[in-house]
Formats: sequence, structure tokens, C-alpha cells
Amino acid sequence: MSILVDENTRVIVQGITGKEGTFHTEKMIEYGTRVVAGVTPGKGGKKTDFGIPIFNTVKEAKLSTGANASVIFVPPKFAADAILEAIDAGIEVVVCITEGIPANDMIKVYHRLKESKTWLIGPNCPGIISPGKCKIGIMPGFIHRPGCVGVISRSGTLTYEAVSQITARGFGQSTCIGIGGDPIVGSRFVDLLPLFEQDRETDLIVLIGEIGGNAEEEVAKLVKKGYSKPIVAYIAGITAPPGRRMGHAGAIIMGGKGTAREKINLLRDAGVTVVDSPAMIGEAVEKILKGNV
Amino acid sequence: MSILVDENTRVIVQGITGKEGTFHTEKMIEYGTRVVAGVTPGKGGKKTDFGIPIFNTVKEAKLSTGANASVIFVPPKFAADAILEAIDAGIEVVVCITEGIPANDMIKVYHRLKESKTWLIGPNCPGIISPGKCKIGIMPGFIHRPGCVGVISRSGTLTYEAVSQITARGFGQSTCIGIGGDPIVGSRFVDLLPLFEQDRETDLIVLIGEIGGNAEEEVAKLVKKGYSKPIVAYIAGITAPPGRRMGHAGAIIMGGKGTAREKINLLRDAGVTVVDSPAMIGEAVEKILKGNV
Amino acid sequence: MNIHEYQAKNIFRRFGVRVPNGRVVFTKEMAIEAIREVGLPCAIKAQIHAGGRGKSGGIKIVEDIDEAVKAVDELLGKEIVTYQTGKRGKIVSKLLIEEAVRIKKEYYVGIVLDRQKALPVMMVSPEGGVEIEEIARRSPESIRKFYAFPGYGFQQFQFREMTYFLGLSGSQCKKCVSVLTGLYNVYRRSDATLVEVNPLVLTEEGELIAIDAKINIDDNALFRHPEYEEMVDESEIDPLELEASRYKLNYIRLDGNVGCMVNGAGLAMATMDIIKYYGGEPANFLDIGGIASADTIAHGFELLMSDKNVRAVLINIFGGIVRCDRVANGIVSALENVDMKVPLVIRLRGTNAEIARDILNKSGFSFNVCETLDEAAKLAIDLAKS
Amino acid sequence: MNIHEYQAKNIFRRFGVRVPNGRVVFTKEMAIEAIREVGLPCAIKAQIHAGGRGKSGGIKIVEDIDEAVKAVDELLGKEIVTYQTGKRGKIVSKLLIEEAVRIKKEYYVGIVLDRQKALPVMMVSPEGGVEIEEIARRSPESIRKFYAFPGYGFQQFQFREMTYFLGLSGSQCKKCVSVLTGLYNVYRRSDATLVEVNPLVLTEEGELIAIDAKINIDDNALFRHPEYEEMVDESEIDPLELEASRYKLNYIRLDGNVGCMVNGAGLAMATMDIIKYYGGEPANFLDIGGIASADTIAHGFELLMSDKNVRAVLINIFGGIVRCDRVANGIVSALENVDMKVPLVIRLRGTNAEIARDILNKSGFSFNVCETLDEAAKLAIDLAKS
Repeated sequence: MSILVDENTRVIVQGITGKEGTFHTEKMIEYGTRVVAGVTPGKGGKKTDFGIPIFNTVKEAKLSTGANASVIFVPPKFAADAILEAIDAGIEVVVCITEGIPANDMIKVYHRLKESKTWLIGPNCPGIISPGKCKIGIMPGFIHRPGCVGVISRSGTLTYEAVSQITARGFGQSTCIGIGGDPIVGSRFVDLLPLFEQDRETDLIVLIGEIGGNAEEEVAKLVKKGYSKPIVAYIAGITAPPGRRMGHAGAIIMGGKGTAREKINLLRDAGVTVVDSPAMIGEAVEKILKGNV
Repeated sequence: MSILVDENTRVIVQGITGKEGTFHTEKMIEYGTRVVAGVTPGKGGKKTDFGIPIFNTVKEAKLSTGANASVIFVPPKFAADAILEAIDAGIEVVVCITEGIPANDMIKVYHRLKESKTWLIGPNCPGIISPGKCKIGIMPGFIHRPGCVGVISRSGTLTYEAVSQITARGFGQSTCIGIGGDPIVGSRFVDLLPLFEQDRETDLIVLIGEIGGNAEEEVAKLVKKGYSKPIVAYIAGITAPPGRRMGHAGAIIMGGKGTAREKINLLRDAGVTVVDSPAMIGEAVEKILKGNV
Repeated sequence: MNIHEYQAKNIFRRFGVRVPNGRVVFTKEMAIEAIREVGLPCAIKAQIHAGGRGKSGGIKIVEDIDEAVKAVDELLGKEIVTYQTGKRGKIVSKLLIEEAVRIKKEYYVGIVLDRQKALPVMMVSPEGGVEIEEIARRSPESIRKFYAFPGYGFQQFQFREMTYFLGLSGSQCKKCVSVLTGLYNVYRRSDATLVEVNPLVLTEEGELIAIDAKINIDDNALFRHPEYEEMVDESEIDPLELEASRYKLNYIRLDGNVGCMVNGAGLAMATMDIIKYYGGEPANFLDIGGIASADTIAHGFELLMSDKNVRAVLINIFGGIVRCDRVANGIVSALENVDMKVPLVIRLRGTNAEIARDILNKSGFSFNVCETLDEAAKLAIDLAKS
Repeated sequence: MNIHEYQAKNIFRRFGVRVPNGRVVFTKEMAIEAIREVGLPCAIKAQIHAGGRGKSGGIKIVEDIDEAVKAVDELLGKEIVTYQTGKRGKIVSKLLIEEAVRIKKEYYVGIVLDRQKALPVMMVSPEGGVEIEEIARRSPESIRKFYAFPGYGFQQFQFREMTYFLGLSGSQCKKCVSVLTGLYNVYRRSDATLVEVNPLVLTEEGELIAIDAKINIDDNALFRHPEYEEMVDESEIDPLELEASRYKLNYIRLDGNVGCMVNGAGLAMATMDIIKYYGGEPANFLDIGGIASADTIAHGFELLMSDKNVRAVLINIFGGIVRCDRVANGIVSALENVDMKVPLVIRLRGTNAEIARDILNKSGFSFNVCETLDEAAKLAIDLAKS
């Protein structure tokens, strides 16, 4: 098993004819993802070089191909509209890769999303992968292997680092999700943790947090109330100076709130295994899975 | 019993120091309604001639007096804001008497309302009365008497006509509600009918509809699915010319839809007793209640 | 509030929606000058507030100047009767002279408030040019509805979906999205309850142009739009209805002979209905408001007496908050100033109804005072017939 | 994007929020002229982008001209260090000269995005004049939060509730509602992520005036606000950070001696963290983006070499979509053009990492190539110390 996406997931690529869209569509197909349609307004009726049919709207694409997921490679100005279109078309899982969407646009998306049945991953994220089954996003597929570790993360390359540590120790992943680094994301840690809890294949969750916001504080609360699977966490940004933005819009500490230290303390207090160094993630996973804790 | 309001209802009057607010507050108190507070921004801390304390905000009024209902006598420009304030303060039953609120303002109110636990009656309505227990609104109290007939209506004086026919035949009312004549009202017939169905004291419902909109069509659908109590209905406007507005913003027929004839046919088809003349309401009620149908 | 086609088109222009080049004229001389300016062929369109104008001969397309002059003569100052005007029709005092465009395809676009969802709904159809009700009957699948997002209005993707549903492609798509955006902005920024373009046309030259334009403004929101007050065309309103509106009375003139004066819109409609039910014909709808004062009653009488068709008057007042004795005094004092030429049937219900009957009976005027609505309606009908 | 207090106040004026009469000056001469114009007493305020300016002596209230001249001398061209500037501080090149107002009461008003509710939140407190964090510590009950309605923003009743919570009464209520409405309009129409007034003051004369003004704009929304681009004050930005931003590199200068170059913000923070964890001090945050090209790598090297504190450089690249062999080639070609004066530790992971190691080893440059993050961090720290 896995969460949200699997070998039956049928994917639409929104913005399939753009540079990023074209490139990553190819990579996804290579990985084995069932990319069934593309959407680019005005290019409906054509096909990509790979023979994927292009539609003008998500609704048409869904109707013609039975797609249940979409991935968005649309420029930031138009990305929120693309997400709303996918929600409105009833797409079940929408992955938005686009970085740089205005916060006010995401406020609009967020409240519409919460009234819908759609799961939105991102924006500003690497995407979601269930190794060996389906990859929707821009992560390097080859570092993953099927297995029992669920990975959720606010970061991109740091997630790859964590995944490769897990793989290097001989374990694999059930599903890996980059939730995105923006202040407002479609799915938060606490939205996704229950799915991992219910997934029979997932035995342990690796959670990569960072400074800013209160996503990790929410996790601490959730776990304290009772969470049935072990969590290994790493929180980036313990050295980050206050009031400065570290790449992500998300990675900023305002007035002493959302520091790495506070997050680490709360998570530990709730019973989460928080490692001190990003190099220790694989080791901690191994210890727990081999029962050496 | 009764629905929504009873002898324990504690009422705030929003706009208590205005002309209408002052007049009807007096009438409500005379009827026995427990008016516990008034709200007029800027006059907080004062009292009315009747000794009712005035507050600046609904939240303060609620906090100080434990009110659970409010009635709004605020000019149309500011009335939507007053409704939102009452909803935000967590008032359970809000009655808006004000006529002439812009439709766009009511769109805003409506969607906020549906996310809340508040019941809004109106706007542009006479209000709600549970005879002998509580009157919130501008209807003449004396024509009512406690009894087993629930009354819901889109009209004002026509409701009084119906009520007085019922009373004249020796019956009384459990609760009478004027839902208001505007295109967008807080509670529709179909929202309230289930409450009457569950109310042990209500044996029969009198429903006064009119041309325009599809409130009566919704009722026909609801009843067709199964409604356990008899309904006597009258639909006003069978002589109204198309495309003209008959007083209420609601009473307008657009393009053949929402005519009285269509509504009557649908309701009869669903099993509702629809009378042909407004003078026959009391008689029809008597027939059913005495088992002479 | 209704505004004229030419006024609506001026608003469209402000929001970037293309309309044909045209001029509004009030006289034959102006019309001929305008026709020369606009060029031939052109469209000559009666500017009246009533649906169904096209079917009733209110719009003429003319090819040459002779035809044009003939059309102007046939329209200006003449009466047009449509299904919405009643028997009396509307006198045409304004014409819109517009360039004729070469039509390739006609579309329908309408924006109204959907009461059930409490949201603006946009309806589009590639089968424009006939009334939306007819499209709905003939090919319901050719109409598609789109709902606004609460607080955020329509989204760009929805305008794109509409565009593709209309069957547009290539460079026309952007133009269409821009027209639809413009029309929604008209709706939103005007506090409109209706914006309708039928037809929106694609010309042979590939342009999208609104050939017709209809806007209704939410009367309740007019306080936010002082710019619309000057658009009111009082000549369009029945003089009696105009006078009524000055006294805040709600009056609509009909074709019958039983005048009605009632407090409350629902009861007023019910009173009309019962007259009809017993075989009579109501002469009007008249709601004097929930509270019936001597003043409003007096103005109501004046209105009823101004309608020469009225042969009997039925007053139906439910005295609720206002006591019936006061209403009776109001009636009596009003009658002292108004010359009532027709029989009067009065039915008062509610507080102090019996005292009221005494006041009326002792007033010296001749009334027919009734107890029930049934009785009152039947009597008024009989009196109107005799 | 940060803007200066004086720029924020100009925006406030446009939205009808009162601010003190004042002028921004760049030289001592201009300052003295401005003081004469504004009058004494007045406030002399350093215009720098950093919080904590008041506590660090960046704001002076002066009573007479001698004091004023002294204050200008003490500020203009001088360095101010606050808790947000880092050790190096900020050089003051602009002063805001403002009339002093007679303060009766100080309030706090702030609008920010609440990430959890995904809504703008307005925070108000009658305990203004100190930092919001301090108010929150000292008297949390004196802060009240109000959330906007999705799509509809804040409502009038909320502004009233804020006003009464602040303890205003009488004629000041309307003024306060108008100020709060204005501040929210600033937030909304500017696509701001922060609008803060601390203090908003009630003067002895009964006026409400924003004594301080802070606005942060959402960088992602700048495309909607070309008017803000000219407000960028490049002199406020560390020259290296400014250069970095020109190459779309994400660079923040810190005080340590281990230079870092990493792809991805999370991995870059993690790299800083591990350096610290093993007792070292990172010299910077540098994210060259998810895709590391030869070009971005070359610019990254230039940045690191411009920081004289850097004693060793750690490159940590996770080759995912981009293959490590290409990254290695990029590093080699970049080094051919940049004069590296300090030891270099390179860790490449991901696709073709082994080929990459070969390329680096055979390049002729001296590298320290590491396998794990642990190893790389420890080595870089050691090299920086020696």
C-alpha cells in the first residue's frame, strides 16, 4: 500500500507544454507514472511528442481520460487559478510544483480547498512519490525504493538527503511527500500523518521540518494525543538568524516564535525521536526499525 | 413546545435606540418577551427608558446578559454588518426586520451563515412568535393564541390574515415565522419544515408562498420525499403580470419560472392541501384538524 | 431599476466590452443625421423598458435611406405592445441608431443572481439570438451555468471554460475571456441583478461585439451608485406609478376595473387573486405599506381615482401594530379631501376593528363595510359590474 | 520586501491614515532645514531596515536646535546595531525629521497573515509603544486578535469591536474605525504580509496618528505592484546579498568562517546546522537553487570569495534531476575563472556521484571530496581553523 497515489493513479499535467512541464512529464513517464493527459489552454486537440493528448481545460481532460490526479507546472501568476480549476473539476490529488505564488492567491485557494474533497500537495514542493508505483513531481526517482518508511517534509533537497540515507541503510519508502515551504500549503503535516497511520505498509514516519510557522507544533500536539507509529524528525534552521528569510517564504522566524529549538523541544516532549544532525536520520530509522532503541 | 424561540429566549435588540427599535422593543416587552439588552454603537453604558442596558457591541451584550437571540432594526446600509456581528457573537436565533438590504450584502451574509450555527430569520420579515411565550418581531401579538398550527410565510400582513383565520376558528399556533420576501433569506421553508416536523406541539403547518423564486418548489420536493405532518398552503400572485415586481423583491416572475400556477400544481402533486382563495385557509385547517377531510 | 439599451452599452464601453458604433436620438432630424454618421446598412432600435421588443417590431435593420426614414417614422412616437407591457404598450420616444455588423455567429451570455445558491450565475450558450427561455426549451444542453466563488467572484479558469464551451478558438479565446471578464465586472461593480447580452456576436472580421445590452440594477444598492440615478427615465414609467413612487407607495397599473388598496405586498396580491377568483378583474396592485397612515391612504385614493377604468374600490387593511380605529379615521379624513366617484368597499381586520366600523358607519359617507375577505371581494366585483 | 518608515508613511497618507508632518533627509544641511520647517520639538529617526531601532538609539526626540544638530551628527553616516542586523550593523544614510506630537495614549495595531487559519489577522492592544512580543509576555489579555472573512476581508463590526477594545469613546470611535479601515486597505491593496503601527497614538488634541509605520510586501506579489519596485533601497541591502539576488541566488551573510554553497534552502540550513553542531561557524546561507548549473556555481564561488571572513568552503550538492557529473564539470569550469584562496570541501550525492568524484579528482585542482555530510562538515571546520 501507500498513501494518496499508487499504480492506478492517472495523472494530468497542467502546463504540459511549458519547459518544466515537458521535461518532468518525460521523467515521470520514464519512472512509470501513468500520465494520461496534458492541459494547456489553446492547445487542446494536439498531442505532445510522447503522444499524450492535450486539452484546453482540466474538466475536458478528466472527462476524456478518467484522470484522478494532476500536477501543476504553471507560472506563479496563473498557478492559483490552475489549482482552483483542478479542484473545481473534482481531481482527487493535485500536486502544485510552482514556486512563488502570492500569499493572497493561496488564501483563496486554501478556503476553497477545505470545502472540497481534493488533496492539494504544495505549492512550492517537489511532489509526491510512492516508490515503484507512481511519481508525481520533480524528485529524482532513482534514490527511492519501495519500503515501510513514510516521509513528509517541508523541504526539497533535504528530503532527498533523508531518503537516500534511508535507502542506503537498506530500507525503502511507502510514500514520500514534500508538502512545500510556503506559508500556506494545501496539506499540512497533521493532515497527512493520519493517512500514514492508517496505511498498513508504513511502519515509521520521517518528518523533516524547519524554522517558521507552527506546522511542527501542530505535530507535537497530534502525537501527544496519541499516534500509533514511531516518528523520526529533523528540524532545519537551528543556526538561522531571527527575522531573516532562508530561501523559503516559510523559513523565517518572527519574534522568537517558530524557532528550531522550540519545535525540537515540543516534539521530543511529545515522544518524537528528533535527531540533532541531518546526517543522523538514516541511523535513527535503522535503530527503531531493527528494534535497537 | 415550539420551535426556535420560547419562554426562555433572551433577546438583544440591535438598533434599540432608533425609532422602529424603540417602538417595537416596547411592544415586545408588553407581549412578555424577555428583552435583556440593546446594542447601539456609541451608546454603550446607557439604559433605555424601560431600563434595558445598552451595549456598544453584540459580544459585550451577550457576555453581560446571556442573551441567545437578537432582533435587528438597523437601516439597510448597515443591516448586513449587524447580522454578521450577531453571527460572529454566536447568537443562536437572529431575526432581521430591516427591508431593503442589497442582494450582494446578503450573499456575503448567507455564506457566512451557512458555516455557523446561527438561525437567521429574514431579512425583510415580520419576525417569529411562539404565542404566549415569546414574540421577536413586529407582528401584532394579540391575533395569536397558543395552539398546534405552525405557520411559515414569505409575507407579512397576509400571514396575519391567515393567523387570524386560524384563531377565529378556535385554533392556535405553535410558532409563526415570517421568513421574509427578499431573494436571499437566511432560513427557507425547507430549512424550517423539519423543525416543525420534530416539534411535538405542532400538528399541522400553514405555508404562505408567493410568486417568484423556487422556495415552494423546494417544499414540494421535500414533501414528496416524505413529510409526516399535513400542510395547508396558499400561494399569492396568481393574477400578477410577468416581469413586474409586486412589492417584495421576491415577488417577480422571470421568464415563466416561479409562477403561482406551477407552484400550486407541484405542491398539490406532492400532497399538500393548496387552497384557491386566501379566505379559505382557516376553513382548510379546521377540516384537517377535525378529521373532516 | 431598469436602464435603456444605449445606457447599458455606455457602461459596457467603460468596462472594455465592445458594442457597435451608435447614437441615441429623440427626433426624426437627429435620426437622419445619425444614420448619415453611422452609415448604412444600420439598425434602428426603439429604446423602451420592456422585454420582447424585437418580436413586436421594435428593431429594424435597414439597407438604404428610404427604408431608414420609413423605419424611423414607424417607430418614433408610436406605441409598442410586448408581452411585458400590458395592453397599453409603451410610447417610443428614443431611438438607438447603430452600425450593422456582419454576423458570423451569435452567442448568449447572461449573469443573474441564483437565489437558491445565493451566488451570481453566468449562463452562456452558443445558440444566441433567441430568448434564453426558448433556448432552454429547444436545446437545454446548449446552456451551461457557472457559479461565482463567494467573495471572490468568477475565476479566470471559468471564463476559459465558458469560452471553449462557446466553441471559440485561437485568437478569439483571449478576446472572449476579456469580454466575459468585462461583463462580470459590469455586474459586480454596478450591484446589478441582471446583465444580459443576447446576442453577443462574432463578426465576419473576427471581433466579439455585444449587439444587445441589458442591465438591471439592485434598487436596494442604489445608495452605493449615485451615478445611476440620472439614468432613470421617468418617461418610461407609467405616470401613476411614478407618482405613487414619490409617495413611497407600491403601485402597478393593470387592466381591470376593481381598484384595490391594501397594506402589505402579500395581502395585496392575495386581494387581487380573490377578485379574480370570483370572476372580477383587479385594476391595480397597490401596497400602501405595513403601516397605513391617513396620509398614505389619501394618496392611495388619489391614485385610484386617477385611473378612469376603476368602477369600484376595495380597501383591505389588516390593522396590526396600527389600530383599525386610526385607519378608519384616516379613511374618513382622506375622503373629505378626495372626490370619490365610485362605490367603496371597506374591510378592516385586527385591533379595534369594531370601533373602526362604528367610525365609518357614523362618518356620513356611504361605505360598504365588510367582515370577511370573501364578502368584500364579491361585493366589490358586483358593484364594479353595475 | 522591506520598505522604509518614511515610504510606509507616504502609503498610509494615501489611504487616509494620519501620520506626523515630516521630511526625509540625506545630509546634515537638509536635516537642519527640515528641522526648521517641521519645528521643535521634533523626532529624528534613522531610516534603516531593521527591527529594534528604537532600543539601539536610532530614534531621538530633541527639544532645541543644539540637541537636534547633535542628534543628526550622532546618527547620519553612523552604524546602528540591533538584534536583527547582526554584528556588522547598518549604516544610516537617511533620516526622517518629524514633528513631535503630544501623546495622551499609545496603542498597538498589527496586521499579518495567520498561517494556521490562512487568513489575515489584526492584532490590537491598548498597551502600545513596546514591542508586541513584550506585550504578549507582560499582559497577553491586552492583545486581541480578529480574523478577516475569506474573500471579504474585515467587516465594519470588527473595526468597531477593535475600537471599543482599545477603550476609545465618543467622537474618537469614528476616527479609529477609519484608521483601522485605512490600515487594512493598505494591507490588502499592497499585497502586504505585514502592516504594523506601534504606536498608534491618541494625541492631547484628540487625534489618532500613526507615529511609526512598518510595511512588508509579499515578494511573490510584486508583479501586481510595479509602484513598489522603485521603493527598493539597495543601499539597505548587504552588497553581497544584493549581487546574489541579481543572479537569483539566495544568499545571507553571517558572521562565521565556513562558507557554504548548497542546492535547496532546507539542505542549506541543514548544512549550516551541522557545521554548528560540530563546533564550527557558518559564514553564510547560500542556496544556489534546486538545479545547480555551472553558471550559478561560478557566481556562488565569487560571492564566497568576496567575504574576507571565509577560511574554508563546503559545497554540498544533492544531484537529483541534475546529474552530479554535470555539477562537477560546472565546479571545475568555474574554478578556472575564479581564484580560490581557501581550501574546498566537496560533497556530491545523487546521480552519477562516482563519475563526478573522478572528474573532480582528475581536474588538477586540489579538492577534498567527501562521501557523507558528517565527514564533509568536520573536515571543513578543521580546515577553517588551521
